[in-house]
Amino acid sequence: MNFAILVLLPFLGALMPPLVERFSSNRTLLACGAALLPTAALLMLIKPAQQVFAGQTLLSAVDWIPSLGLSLAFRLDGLALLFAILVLGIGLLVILYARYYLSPKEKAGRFYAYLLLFMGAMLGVVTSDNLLLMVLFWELTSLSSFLLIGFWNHQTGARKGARMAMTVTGMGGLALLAGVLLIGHVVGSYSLGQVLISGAQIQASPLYPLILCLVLLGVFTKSAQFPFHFWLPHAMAAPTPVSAYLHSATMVKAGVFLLARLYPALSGTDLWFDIVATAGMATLLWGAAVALFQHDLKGLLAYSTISHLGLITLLFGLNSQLAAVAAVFHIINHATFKASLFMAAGIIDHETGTRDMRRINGLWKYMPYTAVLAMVASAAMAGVPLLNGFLSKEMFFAETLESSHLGALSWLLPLGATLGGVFSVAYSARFIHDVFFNGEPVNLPKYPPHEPPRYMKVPVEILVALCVAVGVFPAFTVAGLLAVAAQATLGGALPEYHLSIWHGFNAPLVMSFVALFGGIFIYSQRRRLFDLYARLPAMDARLVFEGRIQALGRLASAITGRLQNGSLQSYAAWLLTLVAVVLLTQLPNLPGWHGETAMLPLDGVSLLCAGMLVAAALLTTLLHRHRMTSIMCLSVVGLMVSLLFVRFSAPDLALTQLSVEVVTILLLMLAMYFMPVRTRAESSVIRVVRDLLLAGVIGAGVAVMAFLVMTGELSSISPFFLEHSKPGGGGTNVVNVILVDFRGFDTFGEITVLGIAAMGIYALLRDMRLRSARYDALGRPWAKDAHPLVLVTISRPLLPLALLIAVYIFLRGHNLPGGGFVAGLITSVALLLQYVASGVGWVHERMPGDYHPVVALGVLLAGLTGVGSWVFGFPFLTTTHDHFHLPWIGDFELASAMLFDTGVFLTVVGATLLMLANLGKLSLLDDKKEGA
Amino acid sequence: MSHWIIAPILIPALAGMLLLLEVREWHRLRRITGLLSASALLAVAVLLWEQAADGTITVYQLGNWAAPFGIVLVLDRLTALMLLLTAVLAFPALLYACRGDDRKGANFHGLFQFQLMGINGAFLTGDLFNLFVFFEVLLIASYGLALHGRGPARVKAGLHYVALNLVGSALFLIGLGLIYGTTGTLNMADFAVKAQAVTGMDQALLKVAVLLLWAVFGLKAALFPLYFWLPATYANATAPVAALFAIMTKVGLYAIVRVYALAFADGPLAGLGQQGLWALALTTLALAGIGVLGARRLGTLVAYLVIMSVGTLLAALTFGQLSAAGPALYYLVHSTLICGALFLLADLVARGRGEAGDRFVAGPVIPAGGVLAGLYFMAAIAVVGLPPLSGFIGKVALLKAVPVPLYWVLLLLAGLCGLIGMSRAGSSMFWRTTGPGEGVRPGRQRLLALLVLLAVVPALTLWAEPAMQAAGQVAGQLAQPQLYIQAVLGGQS
Amino acid sequence: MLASAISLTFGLLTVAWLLNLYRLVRGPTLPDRVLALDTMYINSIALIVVYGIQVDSKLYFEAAMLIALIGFVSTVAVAKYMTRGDIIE
Amino acid sequence: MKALFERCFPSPSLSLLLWLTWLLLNGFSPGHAVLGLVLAVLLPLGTRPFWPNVPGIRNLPRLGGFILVVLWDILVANLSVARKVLGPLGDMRPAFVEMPLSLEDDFAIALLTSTVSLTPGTVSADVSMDRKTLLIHALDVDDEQALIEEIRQRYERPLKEIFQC
Amino acid sequence: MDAVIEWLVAICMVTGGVFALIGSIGLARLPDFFTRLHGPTKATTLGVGGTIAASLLFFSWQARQLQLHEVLIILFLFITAPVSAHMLAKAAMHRGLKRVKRTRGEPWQQ
Amino acid sequence: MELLVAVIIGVLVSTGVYLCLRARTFPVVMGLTLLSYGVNVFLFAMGGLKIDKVAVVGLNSDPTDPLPQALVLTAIVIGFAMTAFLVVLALRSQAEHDTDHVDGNDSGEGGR
Ligand code: NA
Ligand code: NA
Repeated sequence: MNFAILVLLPFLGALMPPLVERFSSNRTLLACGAALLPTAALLMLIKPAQQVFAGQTLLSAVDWIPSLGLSLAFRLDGLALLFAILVLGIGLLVILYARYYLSPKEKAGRFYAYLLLFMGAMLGVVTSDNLLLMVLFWELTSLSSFLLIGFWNHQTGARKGARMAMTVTGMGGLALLAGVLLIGHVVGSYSLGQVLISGAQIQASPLYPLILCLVLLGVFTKSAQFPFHFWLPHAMAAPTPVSAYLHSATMVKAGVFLLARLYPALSGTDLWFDIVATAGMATLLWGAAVALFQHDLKGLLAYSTISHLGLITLLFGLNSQLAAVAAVFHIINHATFKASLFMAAGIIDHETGTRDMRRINGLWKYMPYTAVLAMVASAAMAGVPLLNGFLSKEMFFAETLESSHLGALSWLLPLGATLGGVFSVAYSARFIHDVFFNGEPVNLPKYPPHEPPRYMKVPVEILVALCVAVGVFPAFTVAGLLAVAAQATLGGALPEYHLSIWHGFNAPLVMSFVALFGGIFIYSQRRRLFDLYARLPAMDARLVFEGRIQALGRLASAITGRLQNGSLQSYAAWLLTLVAVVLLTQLPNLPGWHGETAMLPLDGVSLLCAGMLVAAALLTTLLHRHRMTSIMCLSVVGLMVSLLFVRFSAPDLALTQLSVEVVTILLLMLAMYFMPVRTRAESSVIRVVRDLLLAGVIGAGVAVMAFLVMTGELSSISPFFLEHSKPGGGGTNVVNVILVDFRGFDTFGEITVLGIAAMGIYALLRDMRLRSARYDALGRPWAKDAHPLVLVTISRPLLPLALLIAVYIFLRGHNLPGGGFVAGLITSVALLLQYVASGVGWVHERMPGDYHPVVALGVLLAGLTGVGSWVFGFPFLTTTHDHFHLPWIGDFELASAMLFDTGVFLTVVGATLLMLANLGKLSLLDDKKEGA
Repeated sequence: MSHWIIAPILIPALAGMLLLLEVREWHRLRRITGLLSASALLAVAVLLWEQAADGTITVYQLGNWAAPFGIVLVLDRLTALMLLLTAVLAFPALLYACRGDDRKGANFHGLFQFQLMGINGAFLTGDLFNLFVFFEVLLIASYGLALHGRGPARVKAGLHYVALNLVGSALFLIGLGLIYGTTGTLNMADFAVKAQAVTGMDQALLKVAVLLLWAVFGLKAALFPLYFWLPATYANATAPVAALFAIMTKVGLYAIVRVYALAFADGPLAGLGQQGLWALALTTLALAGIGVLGARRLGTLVAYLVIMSVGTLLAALTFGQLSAAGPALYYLVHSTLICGALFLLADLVARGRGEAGDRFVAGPVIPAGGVLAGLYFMAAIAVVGLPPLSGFIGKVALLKAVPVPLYWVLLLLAGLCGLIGMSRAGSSMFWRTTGPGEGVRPGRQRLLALLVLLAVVPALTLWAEPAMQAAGQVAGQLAQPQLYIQAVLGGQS
Repeated sequence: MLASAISLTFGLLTVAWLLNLYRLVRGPTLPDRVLALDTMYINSIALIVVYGIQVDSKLYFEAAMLIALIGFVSTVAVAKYMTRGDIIE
Repeated sequence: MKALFERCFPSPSLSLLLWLTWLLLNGFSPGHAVLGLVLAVLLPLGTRPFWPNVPGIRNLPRLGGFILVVLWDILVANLSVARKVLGPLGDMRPAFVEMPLSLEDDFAIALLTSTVSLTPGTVSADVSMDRKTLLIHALDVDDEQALIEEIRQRYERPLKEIFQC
Repeated sequence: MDAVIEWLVAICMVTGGVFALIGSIGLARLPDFFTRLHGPTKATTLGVGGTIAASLLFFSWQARQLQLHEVLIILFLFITAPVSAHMLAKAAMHRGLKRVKRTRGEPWQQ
Repeated sequence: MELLVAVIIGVLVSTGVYLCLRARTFPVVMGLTLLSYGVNVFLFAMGGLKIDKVAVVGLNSDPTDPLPQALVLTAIVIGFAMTAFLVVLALRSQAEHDTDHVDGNDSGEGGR
């Protein structure tokens, strides 16, 4: 069976607790359900473990995304095995522990699910054989730990701690991703096997410093190395089983695991030493020193964890094989004693209701058994002989003495190590003395404390037993595992080392004793030191971090608010500025200021027309605050544009422009009823200047381009249209044939736009309430004559007349200027005139007032005309036309395009009426008038 | 002759027309019509994807007029992909709307269908002016949809959106005019050919034209400094509308990519405006990250995520000669659907929180909050680009394909901003609760719609390799414009 | 001969236009401006007709006819706006 | 037969107008005569509800005479108005004149007001809401009563005869 | 070209132009809105009428066939122009626009 | 003549742009209308200017370019639809905000 399955098991296991919860509320059953698959995984590990002990490296790979180089590749070597055992073993103990820790009210199912999720992710990290895959699991640990830390999410501390942990480790994860991608870039593969033998290649690459920094960023954030350590103490807001798991054997160990994993590939350089050893030393000292001053039981353990992680990091940083072995050894030892200590702390918390060491005193009397366990474990943490901590610490002291990296300053390393040891002893002493002795408990929430339930102590017992066993019989217990793990770490032969409790009377032993007595001395001076510490400026990393994040958020909001100030003008100005920039950068490079062809001769009428147009446009702008005057000027512009179209051979355009103009005025008048008639002057001078500049540049640019194109030669596709209009499209008005035939699809889209606009306007107008003016612009009441006789009487017979003209314009459209669109507009205007003259009520008595179906029929007709060509095996909108002869009447021609044009006609009529009639009806909702 | 290629335009058009004809109060009929059309679109989109998958480029000559004289529709892999994406997004969005959002105002279903018609038309057309027309179709429908429902904020945002796009349309026409005035054609393929040949004055003018087009497409795509309208518009739109809008920015991107790949990937004007677009894309990415950090509502935050994906994508697309197009397309599919899903999710959360809405403040406990929180967690992971979901895969692929330090930094930082923003949002909406409230439990249909959209995340994760391969093939075809030109113009070019 | 008559007429009409524009700008009241605009439209009819004679083409006739037929609707709308505010009621 | 005619041509004068207009627009040809006829039937029928009270023309020759008179008046009075416009403005005696109406049909009243407006020197400013009085603004008038009488003779009476109202 | 016709066309056209101008002069020159109203509504009818007559003559002569469709322009104008004048007058009266002092009679307010 | 049309286009575009940048809906509507006039004439001019060469088959030997005219026709219609929508939206905005101002200070965070 493939060992890789065991990575999957915890993930599957995460489904178990919710499943069990469905059928039973028994907490033990639930815990068993949660433990089932991890246990299976642990058992399944036995056989592969034997192979690993036999010196094999097990590999298993399934392709996932080969194009990215991301495959589901797993490796089980000594290092992975060691971590797998830690992850699964301690994980199981934590599950057992949590069974008693969690109160019946808590959602234990969810808790176990998260825990197992995390377990799976962690297992994935340690067994990945593909670096990308490892990053994937790496980030999964961040995500699942987010859920675990935030488990008690009703507490602010838990929420913020969770977010902080995830933000910091997530950031590191992104850096790691970048680093891994670069490694892949250098090595050409993400396969661990390949990467581990390419150390020289990586270190020779110019990218090496960058890679190292990015990877280490990942490591340091995850392993809470200085200066990224601050998230860890706040992760203590998690339930204690979580802390026992995440901060002893797993989450924070992922960082140092990575140091071990990539040791052959990245280590051995001065840069490595400089960064890794420095960070390790700083963390070691800082963590150890601060730990002493924590009054929170878990806080003390958290800083101690930081410190020990620093120690491990420092060991890896020393660039010595023996140090690496020591590091691996300390990883094991730290996991065991720290997990047990957290659990003990949890028991104390559970039984006393507090974690404040100033209140917890003299527990020896109440829970002696727990006290013994905790004391043994803290002694291991302090490095007391005959316990496992002593062994690895001894190796650590020896290695600091060996290192010569710092040259003349090499003594700094052992000094720092000893100092770390001193504090380590001091906080361990505090943990023992302050909790179990030191007088009577003060004001405990739960009093008197008892020993915890029997099985809650089991995990602690097991771990403590391991501490002792390893400490006394290292060769029989841990040696084999350590050897394979270290071998896998180093990627080659192991250096010589001895795991024995007695190395003789040597320097490391002296350092140990200095640490022991120094620590006790420091602890004896604690009152003075606590006072000193209390006088230091309080710095809560969480507050600082939260503050930073919030400041960042505020800054982001400010920047965003600055850019997105909710002002249409500034948005439009950005867009237009971009255009102006394009014009200003491109136009000066033009090869000339005149095209190849000669201009048409100028004539007086055109000149005057243009002058009027320009004057009217400028007046529209200048007088825009006098709205009605501005509209009048705009009408002049519209008229002149129509005449321009007449002048330059575009009668179709002139007709369209003229009729659109009328409808537009109707629209504006309808709107003006609800709008102020004047605008105050409110633009600042700067703004006016800016806008004038923009307007000038863009206008000038467009004018220049227009001039150049007009005076240039153009060979276009148009001759085709002129040539095929009659034979192919059956019409002589080429513009119209283009509209209904060559480019009929455009027209189809265009009438759809019109229809949609009408629909949208209808939707906008529904339920719209506007206050209409009770008085006119001069403050008089409105006139009473709503439907002047002359207007009414003349406009009514005008309707059939206008319709006749519409038919005329429509029918000639295919061959001469005109067509469905203009015809539709004429019809609409004639009908709108009825609305204006006689009112909505009168009109709607005479015809249906809902124009939706008209629009629909129009577009449908146009569309069906297009679909009709399918019947004959032609594409959409293929037209046909033919000559017909009727006796007496003569020849005439029919084109299917006329049917399409009918659709256009109907849409235009329907849409304009839908828009304007409904806009007109708006005022009916307002009961302002008498005698209307 | 096969007419299926025009179906993505005609089906919604027909449905839209029927919806106009239907009697006002028959809501059920309207819903059925809309959903039938959306599912038909989905089926057709799958069919067309199958058709295009083997590399065939199908050309449909409307009115039986050959290109470059008539308008043609062109179906290649890119178009098929975009059509499929639209259909996949539209169906759940509509399903979601059919639980009541569609009745908040008039003509919702008609506008929705026309919106689809416009989007599909823009993807299908092979003609520049016709592209303009379909842009207008999709814009006018989107105006209506953006304003669907009520509220001053919506109206204000809508006003900005409309006015800016009207200016944009004017610029579009200027650009098109210049293109016609210098190359004498409107057909994209023909334009690609002619653009290689213009010289002198015409070339200079053509450059301006194309830069203007970039600006216009950039406005639709929501590129810096043209995206300012987007957050308010999207955040204030009704949820299913916002979800559908997730594809709208992609229409702008599509237009840039299409024209660029056809005419400016090489030749005398190779790389026209590329540097500018690249710079703008990176700025967009950075500012979107800042926007995500500064957002105080989930809707706004998701809107910035949309912008972020635009920046990410455009930067990738403008890098090199479209060399990163494959991963970009993968990421495009992922980000469009996930952003769509997030808009729906934001709405469900807001409904569950009553007064507190989707703002990042303490609020009541959300009924069935566990399900929503779980979905949110997954969606957040996906959208931020954390493992193991499709976002991570897409991001890795992009990072590999665009080895530019600045891009890496920005992309990773944007991811971090997303992480901070999403975790803050999630923690304050799901965790910071004030007790039981009066919020609404998410209904089954709405949840289903959300799940359909979210399903794409695991799908794109599990079948990442085939998806990546397909995206690569789309990109591969894009990199060979001569195939497109050959298919459209036949022997003429 | 005809050509000079056409030029002369153009001249007369354009001067008329200028006077209309003067009144439009000058006002002083809105009815004055509307009247000026209306007159300008009507003068345009004459102009288009004469232009048709000049270029000997009947293609522009519809434009003139259209102004005559529906041009007044805008004047009516503005006038109604002034008296009733509400042009469709 | 007559019933059919009345059904096809609810307003023969309107139909005639439309038919003539159609022929004017398209020129005379058999085809257009037929098409025009079709339209002359269909359009009035289709828009029937929109012009409910147009009275029939009872006296066609009188209508012809009326049109000629109006055209002549326009021609003549244009000259006088031109003189006034170009001459010294100080001599002008503008006036608002109220003319009592004896016409009873709205359409006829509208025609009268139009005629008054079309003929130079006078503009119909308003019709009272009870349709009994026409307010005329005259550019230059000596004797209001004479003006009223002239309008009555030249326009109102013919209209009354034409429409018999 | 037949000189007589040409002369006729020219005369009609210029007459039209002259009256159009006179109308506009009236618009510009007359002292109050109500008097200004007379200028355009009258002189322009003849102004347009003149040019229409010219056009009629010209095209009929060109085609050697009576071409009357331009008549429609003047027909429509005769129908519509009085309506605009009437509506404008009403608007002016409603607004109580100033009129020259010597005006007799009173405008209405209804 | 070409120069004249170019000037017209320039003025229309300039005034349109300037008005689009004002702070009320009304001038924005006017500006967009002017801008679309300018753009339509621009588009029209892209086919070159010809006098009395209407593109009707059989009337002229060298007719004007019909294609830009067809495009402008489409543009006019679409422009009208858009203007109408904008006007009604402006009214809606007036109804909701009781002002026709289009400037504001919110950064898209408006409440629901
Ligand atoms: Na204590
Ligand atoms: Na109204």
